[in-house]
Amino acid sequence: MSVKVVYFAWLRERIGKPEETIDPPAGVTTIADLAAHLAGLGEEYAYAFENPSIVRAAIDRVHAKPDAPIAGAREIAFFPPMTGG
Amino acid sequence: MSVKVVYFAWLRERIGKPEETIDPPAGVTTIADLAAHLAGLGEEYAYAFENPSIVRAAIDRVHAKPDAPIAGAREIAFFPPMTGG
Amino acid sequence: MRPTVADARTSPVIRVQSEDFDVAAEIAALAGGRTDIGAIVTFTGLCRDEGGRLAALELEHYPGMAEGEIARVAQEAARRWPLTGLVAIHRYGLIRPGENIVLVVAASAHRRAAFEAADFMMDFLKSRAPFWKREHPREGGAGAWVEAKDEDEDALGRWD
Amino acid sequence: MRPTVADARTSPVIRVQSEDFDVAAEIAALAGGRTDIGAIVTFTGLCRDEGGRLAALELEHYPGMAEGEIARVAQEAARRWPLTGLVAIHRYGLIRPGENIVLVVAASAHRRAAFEAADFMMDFLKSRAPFWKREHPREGGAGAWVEAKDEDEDALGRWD
Repeated sequence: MSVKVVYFAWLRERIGKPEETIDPPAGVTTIADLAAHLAGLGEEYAYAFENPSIVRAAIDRVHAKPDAPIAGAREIAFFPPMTGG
Repeated sequence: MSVKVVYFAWLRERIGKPEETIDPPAGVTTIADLAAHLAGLGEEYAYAFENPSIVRAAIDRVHAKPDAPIAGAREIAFFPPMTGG
Repeated sequence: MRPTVADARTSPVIRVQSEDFDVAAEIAALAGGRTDIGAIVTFTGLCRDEGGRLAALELEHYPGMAEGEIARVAQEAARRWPLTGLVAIHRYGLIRPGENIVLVVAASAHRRAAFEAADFMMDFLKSRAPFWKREHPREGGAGAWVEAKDEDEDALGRWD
Repeated sequence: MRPTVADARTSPVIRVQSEDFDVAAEIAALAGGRTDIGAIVTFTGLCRDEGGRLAALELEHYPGMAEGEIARVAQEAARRWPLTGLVAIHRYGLIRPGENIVLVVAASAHRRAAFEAADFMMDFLKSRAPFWKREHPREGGAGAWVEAKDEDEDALGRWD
């Protein structure tokens, strides 16, 4: 199962790309699992996810908590706390 | 000591005039005294001041409580609770 | 050259008038050319027809006291919140459904101050500014004076 | 013929755009021709120069999610308060000091609903809508991303 992963703001900058397609290994079933998996993909990912507790996520453009299951997701986003308004 | 007295809204309508000059008798020293004095000036005044607890007052264009002294006032106003805004 | 602009930046702008006002013009006068304003809140109060019952509202006011009382409320708002501008305009005379009655504009570096100052202004204008509304029924005849609501007086307790 | 006017009256108007907006036009679209609106509150958020330090803010957003998330907040506001109209517009891209960033317009028969709905919208937009601000310092160089404030997250507790 492959899924589109998108990054915003400083996560995008640290990882060095706005989006990519990821094929999560078995056992990666939640947002938190996916973040941990991504953090192991290289230095730039480790830097982006160095403080996972402040990274926010969305599944198919709806906010998602770390324990949200990712099965069936088409697009998963990671981004810093929002600063709009 | 004579003082200009002005009326607004239904107090003005009940009394039948927007303003007049009053020469309060001795012993009339507060807003409440003046309201009581006015209430005795005739049927229209009695009607205007029939419920003195809801009548508001101002001395020289500043809100004044019933026990406010009227000595030295140039203009005293009586009016219903305000409904602006 | 543009005195109202200068006034808006230094002290509250207070107007009591029969003419309509222009929200966009008031915002522009307050904020034009400035780079220290982060938040502008406007409140516009309009005349409702109460389900078709009313042809108009007539607003009587106490000239002289109305301006002074609004200015006192505005000065208190400026004392309580760090504002970069404050405007309060209240109309009098005959006002038809859909027309403007009152405008408050509050500007600040931060949004909470702007919201609270505008809210405070409206609560105190309603209960302190010497204006009285009379209804003009669509069916004709002398309409009733609008009665003050206890909830308006109660609302002042929010700011103790 | 004028679809945005019809929309404003029946459901929240949500826009995410790089262009500026016009507060007066949004008020007119919401209220024009109506006689059941008693109160309109607008909130405009503007770019500050932070004491001359900033040349601009750059706003990045998540297209698709931004509109959806603002719409969800607006629907919640419309559920909580008896509104007669609600508009939320959020800009993205490069925004210079003094320029507009965000607009909320809330209309209701009564003033408390309009104030609270606008205030609620801003609290939730700040913490839920996927926008990120980056500073462009006047001195040049790559600016820092603005950090979220705990107080913004804390503010949500006001509405529990």
